[in-house]
Amino acid sequence: MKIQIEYFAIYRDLLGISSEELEVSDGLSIKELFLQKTDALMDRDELLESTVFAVNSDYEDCDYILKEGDEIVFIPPVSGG
Amino acid sequence: MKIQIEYFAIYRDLLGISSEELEVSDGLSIKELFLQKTDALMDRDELLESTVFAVNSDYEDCDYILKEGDEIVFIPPVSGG
Amino acid sequence: MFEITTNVLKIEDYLSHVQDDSHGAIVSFLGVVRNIHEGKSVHKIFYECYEKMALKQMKKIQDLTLEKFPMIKMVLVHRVGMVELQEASIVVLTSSKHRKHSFEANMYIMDEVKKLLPIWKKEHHPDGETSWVGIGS
Amino acid sequence: MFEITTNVLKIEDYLSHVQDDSHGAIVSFLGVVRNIHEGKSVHKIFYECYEKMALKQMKKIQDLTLEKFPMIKMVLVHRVGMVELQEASIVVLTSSKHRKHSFEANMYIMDEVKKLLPIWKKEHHPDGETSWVGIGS
Repeated sequence: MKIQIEYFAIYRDLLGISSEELEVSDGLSIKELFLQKTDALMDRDELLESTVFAVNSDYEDCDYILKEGDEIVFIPPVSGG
Repeated sequence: MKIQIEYFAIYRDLLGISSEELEVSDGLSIKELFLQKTDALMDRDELLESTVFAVNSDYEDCDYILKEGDEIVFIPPVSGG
Repeated sequence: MFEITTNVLKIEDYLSHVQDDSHGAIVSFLGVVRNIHEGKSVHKIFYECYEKMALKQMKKIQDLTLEKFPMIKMVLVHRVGMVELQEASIVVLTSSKHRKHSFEANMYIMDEVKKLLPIWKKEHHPDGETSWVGIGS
Repeated sequence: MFEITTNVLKIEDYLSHVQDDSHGAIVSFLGVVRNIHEGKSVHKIFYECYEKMALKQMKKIQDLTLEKFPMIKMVLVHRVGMVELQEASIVVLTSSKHRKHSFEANMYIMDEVKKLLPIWKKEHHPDGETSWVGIGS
Protein backbone atom coordinates (compact mmCIF):
# COMPACT_ATOMS: atom_id res chain seq x y z
CA MET A 1 0.00 0.00 0.00
CA LYS A 2 0.98 3.56 -0.57
CA ILE A 3 1.70 6.24 2.01
CA GLN A 4 3.10 9.74 1.86
CA ILE A 5 5.85 11.15 4.07
CA GLU A 6 6.39 14.89 4.45
CA TYR A 7 9.71 16.02 5.92
CA PHE A 8 10.13 19.18 7.95
CA ALA A 9 12.83 21.05 9.81
CA ILE A 10 15.77 18.90 10.89
CA TYR A 11 14.47 15.79 9.05
CA ARG A 12 14.39 17.58 5.74
CA ASP A 13 17.91 18.84 6.39
CA LEU A 14 19.21 15.40 7.47
CA LEU A 15 17.53 13.37 4.71
CA GLY A 16 17.75 15.96 1.96
CA ILE A 17 14.19 15.57 0.69
CA SER A 18 10.95 17.33 1.51
CA SER A 19 8.48 14.55 0.71
CA GLU A 20 8.14 11.12 -0.84
CA GLU A 21 5.47 8.63 -1.79
CA LEU A 22 6.29 5.16 -0.53
CA GLU A 23 5.10 1.56 -0.95
CA VAL A 24 5.02 -0.15 2.48
CA SER A 25 4.00 -3.61 3.66
CA ASP A 26 0.80 -4.24 5.60
CA GLY A 27 1.09 -4.07 9.37
CA LEU A 28 4.07 -1.71 9.49
CA SER A 29 4.07 0.60 12.50
CA ILE A 30 5.03 4.24 12.25
CA LYS A 31 8.00 3.59 14.53
CA GLU A 32 9.25 0.85 12.20
CA LEU A 33 8.87 3.24 9.27
CA PHE A 34 10.88 5.85 11.17
CA LEU A 35 13.66 3.35 11.89
CA GLN A 36 13.82 2.34 8.21
CA LYS A 37 14.01 5.92 6.97
CA THR A 38 16.57 7.06 9.56
CA ASP A 39 18.71 3.92 9.46
CA ALA A 40 21.75 5.74 8.10
CA LEU A 41 21.61 8.69 10.48
CA MET A 42 23.99 9.28 13.33
CA ASP A 43 22.23 9.79 16.67
CA ARG A 44 19.20 7.88 15.44
CA ASP A 45 18.29 6.73 18.96
CA GLU A 46 18.49 10.25 20.32
CA LEU A 47 16.32 11.50 17.44
CA LEU A 48 13.73 8.77 18.07
CA GLU A 49 13.55 9.73 21.72
CA SER A 50 12.72 13.36 21.01
CA THR A 51 10.44 12.79 18.01
CA VAL A 52 6.68 12.25 17.94
CA PHE A 53 4.51 11.27 15.00
CA ALA A 54 1.67 12.78 13.05
CA VAL A 55 -0.75 10.92 10.80
CA ASN A 56 -3.04 13.05 8.66
CA SER A 57 -2.36 16.15 10.78
CA ASP A 58 -3.07 14.48 14.14
CA TYR A 59 -0.63 13.23 16.71
CA GLU A 60 -0.45 9.42 16.95
CA ASP A 61 1.43 6.91 19.12
CA CYS A 62 4.59 5.30 17.79
CA ASP A 63 2.83 1.90 17.54
CA TYR A 64 0.22 3.26 15.10
CA ILE A 65 -0.18 0.82 12.15
CA LEU A 66 0.02 2.56 8.79
CA LYS A 67 -3.01 2.64 6.49
CA GLU A 68 -3.33 3.18 2.75
CA GLY A 69 -3.07 6.85 1.85
CA ASP A 70 -1.77 8.06 5.24
CA GLU A 71 0.22 11.28 5.32
CA ILE A 72 3.03 10.77 7.82
CA VAL A 73 5.23 13.39 9.45
CA PHE A 74 8.08 12.88 11.91
CA ILE A 75 7.72 15.73 14.40
CA PRO A 76 10.92 16.85 16.11
CA PRO A 77 10.48 18.92 19.30
CA VAL A 78 8.15 21.79 18.46
CA SER A 79 9.22 25.32 19.29
CA GLY A 80 6.38 27.56 18.22
CA GLY A 81 5.39 30.74 20.02
CA MET B 1 -3.11 74.66 63.54
CA LYS B 2 -3.99 74.70 59.90
CA ILE B 3 -4.71 71.76 57.65
CA GLN B 4 -6.03 71.41 54.11
CA ILE B 5 -8.82 69.06 52.98
CA GLU B 6 -9.26 68.12 49.33
CA TYR B 7 -12.61 66.59 48.35
CA PHE B 8 -13.01 64.11 45.53
CA ALA B 9 -15.74 62.06 43.89
CA ILE B 10 -18.75 61.42 46.11
CA TYR B 11 -17.47 63.69 48.92
CA ARG B 12 -17.23 66.69 46.64
CA ASP B 13 -20.75 65.95 45.39
CA LEU B 14 -22.16 65.45 48.90
CA LEU B 15 -20.46 68.43 50.53
CA GLY B 16 -20.53 70.77 47.55
CA ILE B 17 -16.92 71.96 47.86
CA SER B 18 -13.66 70.77 46.33
CA SER B 19 -11.23 71.93 49.02
CA GLU B 20 -10.94 73.97 52.18
CA GLU B 21 -8.31 75.22 54.58
CA LEU B 22 -9.23 74.54 58.17
CA GLU B 23 -8.13 75.49 61.70
CA VAL B 24 -8.22 72.38 63.91
CA SER B 25 -7.31 71.73 67.54
CA ASP B 26 -4.21 69.81 68.57
CA GLY B 27 -4.62 66.05 68.98
CA LEU B 28 -7.55 65.68 66.60
CA SER B 29 -7.57 62.34 64.77
CA ILE B 30 -8.45 62.04 61.11
CA LYS B 31 -11.51 59.98 62.00
CA GLU B 32 -12.74 62.74 64.32
CA LEU B 33 -12.20 65.27 61.51
CA PHE B 34 -14.21 63.04 59.15
CA LEU B 35 -17.08 62.80 61.65
CA GLN B 36 -17.13 66.58 62.06
CA LYS B 37 -17.19 67.26 58.33
CA THR B 38 -19.81 64.59 57.53
CA ASP B 39 -22.01 65.27 60.57
CA ALA B 40 -24.95 66.40 58.46
CA LEU B 41 -24.82 63.59 55.92
CA MET B 42 -27.29 60.72 55.71
CA ASP B 43 -25.61 57.32 55.79
CA ARG B 44 -22.58 58.74 57.55
CA ASP B 45 -21.83 55.41 59.28
CA GLU B 46 -21.99 53.56 56.03
CA LEU B 47 -19.69 56.12 54.42
CA LEU B 48 -17.20 55.85 57.28
CA GLU B 49 -17.10 52.10 56.91
CA SER B 50 -16.15 52.21 53.25
CA THR B 51 -13.80 55.20 53.42
CA VAL B 52 -10.07 55.23 54.03
CA PHE B 53 -7.83 58.22 54.62
CA ALA B 54 -4.89 59.84 52.92
CA VAL B 55 -2.43 62.28 54.47
CA ASN B 56 -0.01 64.01 52.12
CA SER B 57 -0.70 61.43 49.37
CA ASP B 58 -0.14 58.35 51.55
CA TYR B 59 -2.69 56.09 53.12
CA GLU B 60 -2.99 56.46 56.91
CA ASP B 61 -5.01 54.75 59.65
CA CYS B 62 -8.16 56.40 60.95
CA ASP B 63 -6.49 57.15 64.29
CA TYR B 64 -3.76 59.27 62.67
CA ILE B 65 -3.31 62.53 64.63
CA LEU B 66 -3.38 65.59 62.39
CA LYS B 67 -0.27 67.76 62.04
CA GLU B 68 0.20 71.36 60.96
CA GLY B 69 0.06 71.66 57.16
CA ASP B 70 -1.32 68.19 56.45
CA GLU B 71 -3.23 67.65 53.24
CA ILE B 72 -6.13 65.36 54.03
CA VAL B 73 -8.33 63.39 51.62
CA PHE B 74 -11.25 61.13 52.44
CA ILE B 75 -10.90 58.21 50.03
CA PRO B 76 -14.12 56.46 49.09
CA PRO B 77 -13.74 52.95 47.56
CA VAL B 78 -11.30 53.28 44.67
CA SER B 79 -12.33 51.94 41.29
CA GLY B 80 -9.40 52.56 39.00
CA GLY B 81 -8.40 50.26 36.20
CA MET C 1 7.34 54.35 33.16
CA PHE C 2 3.95 55.48 34.43
CA GLU C 3 1.63 58.37 33.72
CA ILE C 4 -1.85 59.79 33.96
CA THR C 5 -3.29 61.21 30.77
CA THR C 6 -6.49 62.47 29.22
CA ASN C 7 -5.50 61.07 25.81
CA VAL C 8 -6.98 58.05 24.05
CA LEU C 9 -4.86 55.02 25.00
CA LYS C 10 -3.22 52.83 22.38
CA ILE C 11 -0.90 49.93 23.14
CA GLU C 12 1.40 50.71 20.21
CA ASP C 13 2.22 54.16 21.63
CA TYR C 14 3.84 52.48 24.64
CA LEU C 15 5.44 49.32 23.19
CA SER C 16 8.85 50.92 22.74
CA HIS C 17 9.09 51.45 26.51
CA VAL C 18 9.12 47.71 27.21
CA GLN C 19 11.12 46.57 24.19
CA ASP C 20 14.51 45.10 24.98
CA ASP C 21 16.66 42.90 22.73
CA SER C 22 16.93 40.31 25.49
CA HIS C 23 13.18 40.18 26.20
CA GLY C 24 11.03 37.66 24.34
CA ALA C 25 7.61 38.12 25.92
CA ILE C 26 5.42 41.23 26.03
CA VAL C 27 2.07 41.10 27.84
CA SER C 28 -0.37 43.95 27.67
CA PHE C 29 -3.57 44.59 29.54
CA LEU C 30 -6.24 46.98 28.31
CA GLY C 31 -9.12 47.84 30.61
CA VAL C 32 -12.00 49.10 28.48
CA VAL C 33 -15.40 50.59 29.28
CA ARG C 34 -18.11 47.95 29.00
CA ASN C 35 -21.83 48.45 28.61
CA ILE C 36 -23.05 46.98 31.87
CA HIS C 37 -22.01 47.08 35.54
CA GLU C 38 -23.85 45.34 38.36
CA GLY C 39 -26.87 44.92 36.11
CA LYS C 40 -27.08 48.58 35.08
CA SER C 41 -26.46 49.83 31.54
CA VAL C 42 -23.45 52.09 31.11
CA HIS C 43 -22.72 54.26 28.11
CA LYS C 44 -19.65 56.12 29.28
CA ILE C 45 -17.59 56.59 32.45
CA PHE C 46 -16.02 59.68 33.95
CA TYR C 47 -12.73 58.85 35.68
CA GLU C 48 -11.78 61.22 38.46
CA CYS C 49 -8.34 61.16 39.97
CA TYR C 50 -6.49 62.61 42.96
CA GLU C 51 -3.54 63.09 40.68
CA LYS C 52 -0.76 63.97 43.08
CA MET C 53 -1.48 60.88 45.19
CA ALA C 54 -2.18 58.65 42.19
CA LEU C 55 1.28 59.42 40.79
CA LYS C 56 2.86 58.70 44.16
CA GLN C 57 0.99 55.37 44.35
CA MET C 58 1.94 54.50 40.76
CA LYS C 59 5.57 55.05 41.72
CA LYS C 60 5.02 52.75 44.68
CA ILE C 61 3.41 50.10 42.45
CA GLN C 62 6.35 50.35 40.06
CA ASP C 63 8.84 49.98 42.93
CA LEU C 64 6.98 46.99 44.39
CA THR C 65 6.73 45.34 40.99
CA LEU C 66 10.40 45.77 40.10
CA GLU C 67 11.36 44.46 43.51
CA LYS C 68 9.24 41.32 42.97
CA PHE C 69 10.18 40.92 39.28
CA PRO C 70 13.60 42.58 38.94
CA MET C 71 14.19 41.69 35.30
CA ILE C 72 11.04 43.12 33.76
CA LYS C 73 10.24 46.37 32.02
CA MET C 74 6.83 47.93 32.63
CA VAL C 75 4.41 50.65 31.58
CA LEU C 76 1.40 51.74 33.63
CA VAL C 77 -0.87 54.42 32.18
CA HIS C 78 -4.29 55.47 33.44
CA ARG C 79 -6.61 57.72 31.48
CA VAL C 80 -8.84 60.20 33.29
CA GLY C 81 -11.80 62.30 32.22
CA MET C 82 -14.68 61.00 30.13
CA VAL C 83 -14.07 57.60 28.53
CA GLU C 84 -16.51 56.27 25.96
CA LEU C 85 -17.79 52.70 25.51
CA GLN C 86 -14.96 50.33 24.45
CA GLU C 87 -12.28 52.97 24.90
CA ALA C 88 -9.48 52.04 27.27
CA SER C 89 -9.12 53.53 30.73
CA ILE C 90 -5.89 51.74 31.55
CA VAL C 91 -3.00 50.11 29.76
CA VAL C 92 -0.37 47.97 31.48
CA LEU C 93 2.58 46.55 29.56
CA THR C 94 5.17 44.15 30.93
CA SER C 95 8.08 42.48 29.21
CA SER C 96 10.67 39.95 30.27
CA LYS C 97 12.82 37.14 28.94
CA HIS C 98 10.10 34.51 29.23
CA ARG C 99 6.33 34.75 29.33
CA LYS C 100 5.79 33.60 32.91
CA HIS C 101 7.14 36.75 34.52
CA SER C 102 5.46 39.02 31.97
CA PHE C 103 2.06 37.53 32.81
CA GLU C 104 2.63 37.42 36.56
CA ALA C 105 3.96 40.97 36.76
CA ASN C 106 1.07 42.29 34.69
CA MET C 107 -1.52 40.62 36.93
CA TYR C 108 0.31 41.85 40.01
CA ILE C 109 0.31 45.45 38.75
CA MET C 110 -3.43 45.30 38.02
CA ASP C 111 -4.16 43.90 41.52
CA GLU C 112 -2.20 46.77 43.08
CA VAL C 113 -3.90 49.34 40.82
CA LYS C 114 -7.30 48.15 42.03
CA LYS C 115 -6.17 48.45 45.66
CA LEU C 116 -4.05 51.59 45.69
CA LEU C 117 -4.88 54.16 43.01
CA PRO C 118 -7.14 56.99 44.16
CA ILE C 119 -9.22 57.00 41.02
CA TRP C 120 -12.99 56.88 40.95
CA LYS C 121 -15.54 56.04 38.28
CA LYS C 122 -18.74 57.97 37.75
CA GLU C 123 -20.89 55.87 35.49
CA HIS C 124 -23.19 57.58 33.02
CA HIS C 125 -26.30 55.55 32.28
CA PRO C 126 -28.36 55.76 29.10
CA ASP C 127 -31.23 57.42 31.02
CA GLY C 128 -28.97 60.36 31.92
CA GLU C 129 -28.48 59.26 35.55
CA THR C 130 -24.98 59.01 37.01
CA SER C 131 -23.57 57.01 39.90
CA TRP C 132 -20.24 56.71 41.68
CA VAL C 133 -19.00 53.13 41.57
CA GLY C 134 -18.46 51.32 44.84
CA ILE C 135 -20.38 53.44 47.31
CA GLY C 136 -23.99 54.06 48.20
CA SER C 137 -25.11 51.80 45.38
CA MET D 1 -10.09 33.49 14.95
CA PHE D 2 -6.72 31.97 14.18
CA GLU D 3 -4.30 32.16 11.28
CA ILE D 4 -0.79 31.59 10.03
CA THR D 5 0.79 34.47 8.16
CA THR D 6 4.08 35.72 6.78
CA ASN D 7 3.14 39.33 7.58
CA VAL D 8 4.59 41.50 10.32
CA LEU D 9 2.37 41.12 13.40
CA LYS D 10 0.73 44.11 15.08
CA ILE D 11 -1.67 43.89 17.98
CA GLU D 12 -3.85 46.71 16.66
CA ASP D 13 -4.62 44.78 13.47
CA TYR D 14 -6.39 42.13 15.56
CA LEU D 15 -8.02 44.12 18.38
CA SER D 16 -11.38 44.39 16.63
CA HIS D 17 -11.72 40.59 16.69
CA VAL D 18 -11.88 40.52 20.50
CA GLN D 19 -13.81 43.72 21.07
CA ASP D 20 -17.27 43.29 22.55
CA ASP D 21 -19.40 45.93 24.28
CA SER D 22 -19.83 43.62 27.27
CA HIS D 23 -16.11 42.84 27.64
CA GLY D 24 -13.98 45.03 29.89
CA ALA D 25 -10.59 43.29 29.79
CA ILE D 26 -8.32 42.62 26.83
CA VAL D 27 -5.04 40.76 27.36
CA SER D 28 -2.52 40.39 24.60
CA PHE D 29 0.64 38.36 24.38
CA LEU D 30 3.42 39.11 21.91
CA GLY D 31 6.24 36.63 21.53
CA VAL D 32 9.22 38.44 20.04
CA VAL D 33 12.63 37.31 18.81
CA ARG D 34 15.28 37.93 21.45
CA ASN D 35 19.00 38.15 21.04
CA ILE D 36 20.05 35.14 23.06
CA HIS D 37 18.90 31.53 23.51
CA GLU D 38 20.61 29.00 25.76
CA GLY D 39 23.69 31.18 25.89
CA LYS D 40 24.03 31.60 22.12
CA SER D 41 23.59 34.90 20.31
CA VAL D 42 20.66 35.06 17.90
CA HIS D 43 20.08 37.70 15.26
CA LYS D 44 17.03 36.31 13.50
CA ILE D 45 14.89 33.17 13.47
CA PHE D 46 13.35 31.24 10.61
CA TYR D 47 10.00 29.76 11.60
CA GLU D 48 9.04 26.65 9.66
CA CYS D 49 5.54 25.26 9.84
CA TYR D 50 3.65 22.13 8.82
CA GLU D 51 0.79 24.39 7.89
CA LYS D 52 -2.05 21.94 7.32
CA MET D 53 -1.47 20.34 10.71
CA ALA D 54 -0.75 23.64 12.45
CA LEU D 55 -4.14 25.00 11.37
CA LYS D 56 -5.85 21.82 12.57
CA GLN D 57 -4.07 22.13 15.94
CA MET D 58 -4.94 25.82 16.18
CA LYS D 59 -8.59 24.91 15.68
CA LYS D 60 -8.21 22.34 18.46
CA ILE D 61 -6.59 24.91 20.77
CA GLN D 62 -9.45 27.31 20.04
CA ASP D 63 -12.04 24.61 20.78
CA LEU D 64 -10.32 23.59 24.02
CA THR D 65 -9.99 27.22 25.12
CA LEU D 66 -13.62 28.12 24.43
CA GLU D 67 -14.74 24.98 26.25
CA LYS D 68 -12.70 25.98 29.32
CA PHE D 69 -13.52 29.71 29.09
CA PRO D 70 -16.89 29.88 27.30
CA MET D 71 -17.39 33.63 27.57
CA ILE D 72 -14.15 34.83 26.02
CA LYS D 73 -13.19 35.99 22.55
CA MET D 74 -9.77 35.06 21.23
CA VAL D 75 -7.25 35.57 18.45
CA LEU D 76 -4.26 33.30 17.79
CA VAL D 77 -1.87 34.24 15.00
CA HIS D 78 1.54 32.74 14.28
CA ARG D 79 3.97 34.25 11.84
CA VAL D 80 6.22 31.99 9.76
CA GLY D 81 9.28 32.62 7.60
CA MET D 82 12.17 34.84 8.65
CA VAL D 83 11.51 36.97 11.73
CA GLU D 84 14.01 39.65 12.72
CA LEU D 85 15.19 40.62 16.20
CA GLN D 86 12.34 42.14 18.27
CA GLU D 87 9.74 41.34 15.65
CA ALA D 88 6.82 39.23 16.84
CA SER D 89 6.41 35.57 15.93
CA ILE D 90 3.09 35.15 17.71
CA VAL D 91 0.22 37.27 18.94
CA VAL D 92 -2.53 35.99 21.23
CA LEU D 93 -5.46 38.19 22.23
CA THR D 94 -8.15 37.30 24.73
CA SER D 95 -11.07 39.35 26.01
CA SER D 96 -13.75 38.78 28.58
CA LYS D 97 -15.92 40.61 31.09
CA HIS D 98 -13.29 40.67 33.82
CA ARG D 99 -9.52 40.42 33.70
CA LYS D 100 -9.13 37.07 35.44
CA HIS D 101 -10.45 35.01 32.53
CA SER D 102 -8.62 37.11 29.94
CA PHE D 103 -5.29 36.43 31.66
CA GLU D 104 -5.99 32.75 32.36
CA ALA D 105 -7.22 32.00 28.85
CA ASN D 106 -4.23 33.77 27.30
CA MET D 107 -1.76 31.75 29.40
CA TYR D 108 -3.66 28.56 28.62
CA ILE D 109 -3.50 29.22 24.87
CA MET D 110 0.25 29.86 25.03
CA ASP D 111 0.82 26.64 26.99
CA GLU D 112 -1.10 24.66 24.34
CA VAL D 113 0.74 26.43 21.50
CA LYS D 114 4.07 25.34 22.98
CA LYS D 115 2.84 21.74 23.22
CA LEU D 116 0.82 21.26 20.05
CA LEU D 117 1.80 23.49 17.13
CA PRO D 118 4.09 21.80 14.59
CA ILE D 119 6.27 24.87 14.15
CA TRP D 120 10.05 24.84 14.38
CA LYS D 121 12.66 27.55 14.87
CA LYS D 122 15.91 27.68 12.99
CA GLU D 123 18.07 30.19 14.78
CA HIS D 124 20.49 32.30 12.77
CA HIS D 125 23.56 33.26 14.76
CA PRO D 126 25.73 36.32 14.13
CA ASP D 127 28.59 34.09 12.89
CA GLY D 128 26.39 32.78 10.06
CA GLU D 129 25.76 29.39 11.70
CA THR D 130 22.22 28.09 12.05
CA SER D 131 20.66 25.58 14.44
CA TRP D 132 17.27 23.97 14.91
CA VAL D 133 15.92 24.67 18.39
CA GLY D 134 15.25 21.74 20.67
CA ILE D 135 17.16 18.93 19.00
CA GLY D 136 20.74 17.85 18.69
CA SER D 137 21.94 20.94 20.51
